[in-house]
Amino acid sequence: MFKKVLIANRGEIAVRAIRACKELEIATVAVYSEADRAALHVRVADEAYCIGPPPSSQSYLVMDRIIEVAKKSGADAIHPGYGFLAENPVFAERCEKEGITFIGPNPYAIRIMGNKTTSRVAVAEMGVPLVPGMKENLTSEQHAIEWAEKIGFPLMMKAASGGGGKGMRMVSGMEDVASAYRSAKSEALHSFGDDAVYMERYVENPRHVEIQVVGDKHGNIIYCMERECSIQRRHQKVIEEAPSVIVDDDMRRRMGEAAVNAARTVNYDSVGTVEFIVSGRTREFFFLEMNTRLQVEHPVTEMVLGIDLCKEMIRIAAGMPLSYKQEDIKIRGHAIECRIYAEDPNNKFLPTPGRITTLRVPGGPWVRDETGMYEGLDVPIYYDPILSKLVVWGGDREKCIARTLRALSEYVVKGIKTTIPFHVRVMKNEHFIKGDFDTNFIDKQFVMEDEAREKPYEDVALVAAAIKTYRRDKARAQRILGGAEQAQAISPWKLSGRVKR
Amino acid sequence: MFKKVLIANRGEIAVRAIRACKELEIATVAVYSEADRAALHVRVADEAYCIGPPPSSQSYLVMDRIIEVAKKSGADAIHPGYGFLAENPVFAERCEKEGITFIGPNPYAIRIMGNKTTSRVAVAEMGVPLVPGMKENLTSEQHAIEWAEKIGFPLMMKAASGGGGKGMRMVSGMEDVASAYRSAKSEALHSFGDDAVYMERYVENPRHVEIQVVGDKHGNIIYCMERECSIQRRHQKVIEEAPSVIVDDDMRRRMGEAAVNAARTVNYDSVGTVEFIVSGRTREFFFLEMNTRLQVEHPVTEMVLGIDLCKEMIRIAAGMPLSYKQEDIKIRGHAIECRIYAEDPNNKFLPTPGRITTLRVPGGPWVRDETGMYEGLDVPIYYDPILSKLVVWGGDREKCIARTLRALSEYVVKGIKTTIPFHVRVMKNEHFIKGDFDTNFIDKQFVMEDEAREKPYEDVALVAAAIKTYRRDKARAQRILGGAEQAQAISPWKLSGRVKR
Amino acid sequence: MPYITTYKGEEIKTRVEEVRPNFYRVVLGEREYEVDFLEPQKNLYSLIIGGKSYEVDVDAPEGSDVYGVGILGDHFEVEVVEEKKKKLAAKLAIGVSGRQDMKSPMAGNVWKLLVKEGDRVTAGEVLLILEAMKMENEIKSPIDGTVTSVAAKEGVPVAAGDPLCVVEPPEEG
Amino acid sequence: MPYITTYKGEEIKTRVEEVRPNFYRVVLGEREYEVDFLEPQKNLYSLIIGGKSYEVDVDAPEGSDVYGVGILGDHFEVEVVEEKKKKLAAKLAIGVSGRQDMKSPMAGNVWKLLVKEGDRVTAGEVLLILEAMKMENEIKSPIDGTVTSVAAKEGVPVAAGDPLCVVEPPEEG
Repeated sequence: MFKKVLIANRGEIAVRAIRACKELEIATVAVYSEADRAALHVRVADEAYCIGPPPSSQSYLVMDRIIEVAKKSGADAIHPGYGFLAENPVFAERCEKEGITFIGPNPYAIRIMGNKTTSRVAVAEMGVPLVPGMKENLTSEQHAIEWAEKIGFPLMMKAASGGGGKGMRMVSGMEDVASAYRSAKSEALHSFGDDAVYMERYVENPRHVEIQVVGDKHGNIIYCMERECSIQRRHQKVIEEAPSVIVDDDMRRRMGEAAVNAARTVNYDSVGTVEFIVSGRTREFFFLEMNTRLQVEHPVTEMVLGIDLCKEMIRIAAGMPLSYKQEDIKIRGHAIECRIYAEDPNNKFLPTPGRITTLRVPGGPWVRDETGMYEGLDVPIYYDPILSKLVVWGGDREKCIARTLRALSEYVVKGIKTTIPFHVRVMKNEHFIKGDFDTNFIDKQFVMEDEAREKPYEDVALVAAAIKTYRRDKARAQRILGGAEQAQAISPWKLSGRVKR
Repeated sequence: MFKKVLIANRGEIAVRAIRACKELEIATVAVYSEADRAALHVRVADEAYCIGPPPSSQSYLVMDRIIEVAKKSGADAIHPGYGFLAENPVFAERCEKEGITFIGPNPYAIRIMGNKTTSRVAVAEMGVPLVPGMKENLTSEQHAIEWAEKIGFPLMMKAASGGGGKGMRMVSGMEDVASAYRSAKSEALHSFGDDAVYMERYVENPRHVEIQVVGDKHGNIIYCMERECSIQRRHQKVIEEAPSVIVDDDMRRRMGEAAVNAARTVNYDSVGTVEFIVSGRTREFFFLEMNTRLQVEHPVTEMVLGIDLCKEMIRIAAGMPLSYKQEDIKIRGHAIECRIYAEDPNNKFLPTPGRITTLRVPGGPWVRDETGMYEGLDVPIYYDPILSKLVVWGGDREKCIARTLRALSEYVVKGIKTTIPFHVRVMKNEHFIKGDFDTNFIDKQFVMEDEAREKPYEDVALVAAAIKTYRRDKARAQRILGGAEQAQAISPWKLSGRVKR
Repeated sequence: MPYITTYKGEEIKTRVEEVRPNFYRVVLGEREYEVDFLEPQKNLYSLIIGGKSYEVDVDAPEGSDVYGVGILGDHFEVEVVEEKKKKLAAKLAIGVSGRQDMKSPMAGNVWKLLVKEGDRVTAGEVLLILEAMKMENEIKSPIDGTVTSVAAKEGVPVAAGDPLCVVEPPEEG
Repeated sequence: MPYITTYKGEEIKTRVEEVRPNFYRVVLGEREYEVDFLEPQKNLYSLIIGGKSYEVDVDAPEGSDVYGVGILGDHFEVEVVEEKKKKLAAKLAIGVSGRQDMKSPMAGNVWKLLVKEGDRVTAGEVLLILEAMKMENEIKSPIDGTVTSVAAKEGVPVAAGDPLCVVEPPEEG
C-alpha cells in the first residue's frame, strides 16, 4: 500500500479522498492555490503546499508544480479527484514516467474513452449498443441530408468533442437539417476548438442512467449497479439516485454486462462509469460515453452497496486485487444525492461567492454530509460552485425521499445563497416522487410547476420581517441615544459618526 | 398511523424521535422546560409548549402537564424517549386511560421488567439462563453465609432495585460476607429507598452484551442481533458496538432465542433490549435485565441491519404488524457509537455546562451525527450531560475503528469541554482494537495505559501557545495605543477603562 | 410603531408591539399574532406562534428595507417601511424609468465589457459579462438610454454591490 | 518578545517573531520553527510547519497565562509568560501554601455546604458538594487551615469561576 498520497484537487472531493486515505492509514498531502489557504482540505491533510495563484490554470492545472510537490514531500501516488487533471492522459503518463502512481486507470483507457468517436468505435466492436446513427463525422450539408433520411426524425446533431449540451441540436424535420448542421458546427468550433459533428437517433423521454464499474490490474472487472442521473439543470446533474426506478433486475444485468464489456475494451483498471441514455418510453439503452474517474455522484452507489469506492480505487491502484466478486454486489435500500451549489435558486441561479457566516449541517439516521464547507469559510470566485453534497439512504425510494426532505429542512447556510431550497422543492414535486421524469424535466416541466406552488407560510414570513424591522429600528434608536449596554457591540468611531449625522 | 405525536423528552433523543416522525409525515409536538426554549428539539418540532421550570421534577417528569399539552395540541400518541417517563408504568397506564397511545410496550411488561426480582422469576420460567444464585432476597447475615457456601467465591452481593453499580459488592471470601451484606444493604436503602439485597455467582471477565428485540401487537417477536456495551466508565456505557467480537453465529442464535423467550413472558409489543452478562472466559451468558424502551445505543443496530428502529417502534404502537421477519434480519459490516458528554476528560470528567461557541461536526462516508447540539447553544446544568452520539459504520470492525478515529479527528466543539478526546484515545488503544476488554477495562486498565501514552505533538502545542501569547500581547498593545482599526472590536467603556489603567 | 408591509405588490398596515422581552404582538391588517421570539443564531429566528414552531431565515442587506425570508424551501421578498417614510416615498416616486445605477449582483470578474461611455443601448441589451465560479452572467440594461459612465474594467474583480455603469434615459421632450 | 514557556515543569526560553502577516518564527530553546499561521475559526489554528499541517485547539481563559492546547485527542497544559514577568513572579513566589481562594471549577448548584466561617479543615477535607448535570462533585480543601469566609449558599447556583469560600493557613510561628 502507498505511504503517502498527494491529492491534486480541492473542495469536497479533496476532503473525500483525504478521508479515504486517513481510514487506510496513508499520509496525505494537500495542494492549494493562494485563494485556498483556509480551505477545509488544507486543514485536514497531514501536509499542505501552496502551488500558485488562484486561477486553476496557474495552480491546480500546473502539472510541473504538482509533480514537484509530490517529489518534495515523498508522495508515492497522486489522487486526481474529478475535474482538473483527472481525465488528462498526459498527466497520467507523466506520473508514470516520474515513478509516481496515478490513482486512476491506465492512460490508454483515458485517451480512448476521452474521445466520443474513438470510444464509440471501441465499444461497438464489443457489441455494446449505440444510439442508431453514424459512426463517422459529417463532411457536408449534402452528407447530412443523406444520413438524415437513413436515421429518420426526430434526430440529434452532436459535436464529436461535445459535452454539457453544447454543439447539440434536436432536428425534427428535413427542412432544418442544413441550418442545424451549420449552427452546431460553428458552436462546436467555438466551444471545443473542433467543428466535427455527427447525427444519431433522438431518444424519446431520454433518461440518463449510468453503470458504476470497477476493474483491477489483474483483469477482473465487475459492475456495481446503476445510478439514475436524469435530474439535470441545463445539462448538469443536480440530483442523483440509486437504484433507478426504470431499471429492473433483468435490465440491470444486461446494462451491467454491457458496461463491463465497454470497460474491457480498454483493460479498465480503476473505478469508472459507463453512461447510457435510456428511452423512458421503450426502456432501450444506448452507450453515451465512459467517464474514467471517480464521479461526483459515487456516494449513492456506496450507500446502497455498503462499499467504499474511493478506498477500493486506492487499493486497486496499489496493485491489490478487487475486494469483491460480482455475486457480492447486492443492493440494499435506496440512496439520493443533492448537490449543494453556491447559486441562488431564487435569483436565476446566480453564483454567490462569499463568506459562510452560519452553518448547521443535517444529521441523524443515514444522512451523509460530503462537504468542503465550514462556518467562516470564504467561498472563492475562481472555481466550480459545488460546496457539498447531501447523501441520504432509506429502506426504499419513498422513505429515502421523505428522509432527504427531512434532512434538507435541517440545513442552514447563511452568508451566501445555496441551492438547498431548490432541492426541497424538487423533493416535494409529485412527478419526482413518482419517478416520472426525463433529462428535460427540470428545465421544462418543473420550473412551471415550481412557480405555481403553494407557499403555506406567507404570514409567518411577514411576521418575521416585521419583527426584524422593529428590532433593527429599536437597536438603532438605542445606539443613537447611546445606552452603554447597546454600545458594546459597535466601535467608538462608528458611534461618533452616527451621533454626528 | 398517528396524526400527531408528542415527544415527552429533550436533547438528542427528542430530536431523534422528531426526525422519525417527520420521515413518517407525522406532525410533532415538543415540550420544553424554561431552560430549554433554545434547545434544538424545540426548533425542529412542528409545535412546542413550555411545561415548567428547569428542574425535571417540575417539567419533564410532570405527567399532568404533559397529558394536558397532548390534549390541547390534539396529539394522539406520546413518545417517551429514554429516561424521564420512559419506563414508568403509571405514565403508560395514564396515557391509556386518557385515550392517548403510549409509544412503548404494555404497562404490564414495563412493571414486571422494571423490577429485578420479578423479571428474573418471569424469565427463568421460560428457561432463560440466570447467573447461578438466589431467586429470593437475603433475610439475615446468617442467611447470607448459608447461601455463600452454596454459590462459592467470588460472588456478587446486589441490590434488588439496583442500577449504576450502586449497592453492589464483589465478595471474594467467607470472611467478607457479613460486612458486604451490611454495607450493600445500607447503600441500597440510601440509593433506592429499598434495602433488599441478594447474591449470585461472580462472572469472570464480565462483558455486557445485549440483544435488541422487537415485538408487535399481533404476537410477533423477533431479535435484531446483539450490541457489545462493555466499554463503560463507572458502570455507565460510553462506547457501544455491533456486532460483538465474542459472539459467533451459533451463540447469536442462542442468545437471540433466549431474548425472544424473555420478551414473550410479558407479551412484549415494542422495541426493547434484553441485557446479558457474558463471561469473557467461558462465553456463558446470563440474563441481567430487560430495558423496556428505545436504548441510547439503538443506532449501532440500525446501521448494521439497515432498519430504522425508531420508526418501527412508532409503526408498531399504531398497531401495524412487524415490517420484518426473523430471516430478513442480516448483519452487514460493523458499527460503533461514541457518546459525547459535556464532561472534561482531562479534568476528572467534571461536568462542563456552558455555551457552545464553535461546532464542526464530522461528516463523510458512513458517519452519523445524532445530536442535540448546535453552535450558540447554552448547555444547561439541570440534565444528563449527554450532548450527542457519533455513530460510524464500516465494512468490518477494523475499518470501522479507523473511520471512527477519522471522524473524531474532524470534530470541533469549543466553549465547553467534551469527551471527544477520550474517545480518540480509546480508538487508539491496542486492547480496544483487539476486542480484548471487559466491563472493568476503562476504569482499571485503560486509565493506566492512557496516562503512559506518547504525545507526538508536544512542540506543536508549545508553538501554538507561544503564538497565541504573542498575538494576545500585540493586540493588547495596539488597543492601548488606540489604533482605530483594532478598536473596532471592543466597546467604548472597555477602551476607556483600559486607557486609564 | 406603525409600518407598511409590501408583499407581492399588496400593502398591509403593520404594527409591532413588544409585550415583554422576546414576546411580540404583530398586527398584519386584520390578523393579529402573538409571537414567542428567539434568535438562537444570527438572523435565524425560532418563532412559536400559537404553539406552532417555525425556523425562519431572515436576510436584510445593510441599508435596505427589503427582506429575504426563507421558510422550509420557500422564499419571500418582503418590504417593511415605517408608515410616514412610505408616504414620503410615494410622493417622490418617479416610476420604473429614470437613471439606472447598475450595481454588481455578485462578486466576480468583469469578463467582457461591451459598452463604453456615450454608447446608446436598448432595454435588454447586454452591457457586460461577469464571470464567477466558471459561469458567465450577462448584465443587461433595464431601459433604453445612454451609458453616461462606466466604472467596471475588463479583467478586474468586483464585489457584490459595486457600481458597474450608469445608464440614463433619453431626456424628455 | 522573549518568553518563558513552562511545560511539565520544564522552563523553555521562547522567542516569537512575526516575519510577515500570518507567518511566524518561533524559537523554543534550541529548536526553531517557521510557522504559516491561520485562524479560520476563533482559537482554532491551522498551522503549517515545514509542510506539515496541524489543526490546533487553543484555549486561554481571560487573565490567565496557562493555555489548554488540544491536538488530536491529546491535551497539553502550557504556561507562557514574558521573561521579565516570570523573573518577578519567581521573586514573589510563596510556595504552594498561602491563602486559598476557592473558586467554582464549573457552573452548578451548591448542593451541600459542609463548612462555615471559622471551621478548621485539613487538606483533602470536603468543603462543599456541587451538583451539575446530575453528578455530584466534591470540592476539597487543598491545605490545612481555617475557613475565613464563605460565599457559597446551599441551593444557590454558581457560575464557573465564582468564589466559593476562602481557606487560610494557620499563622506562622
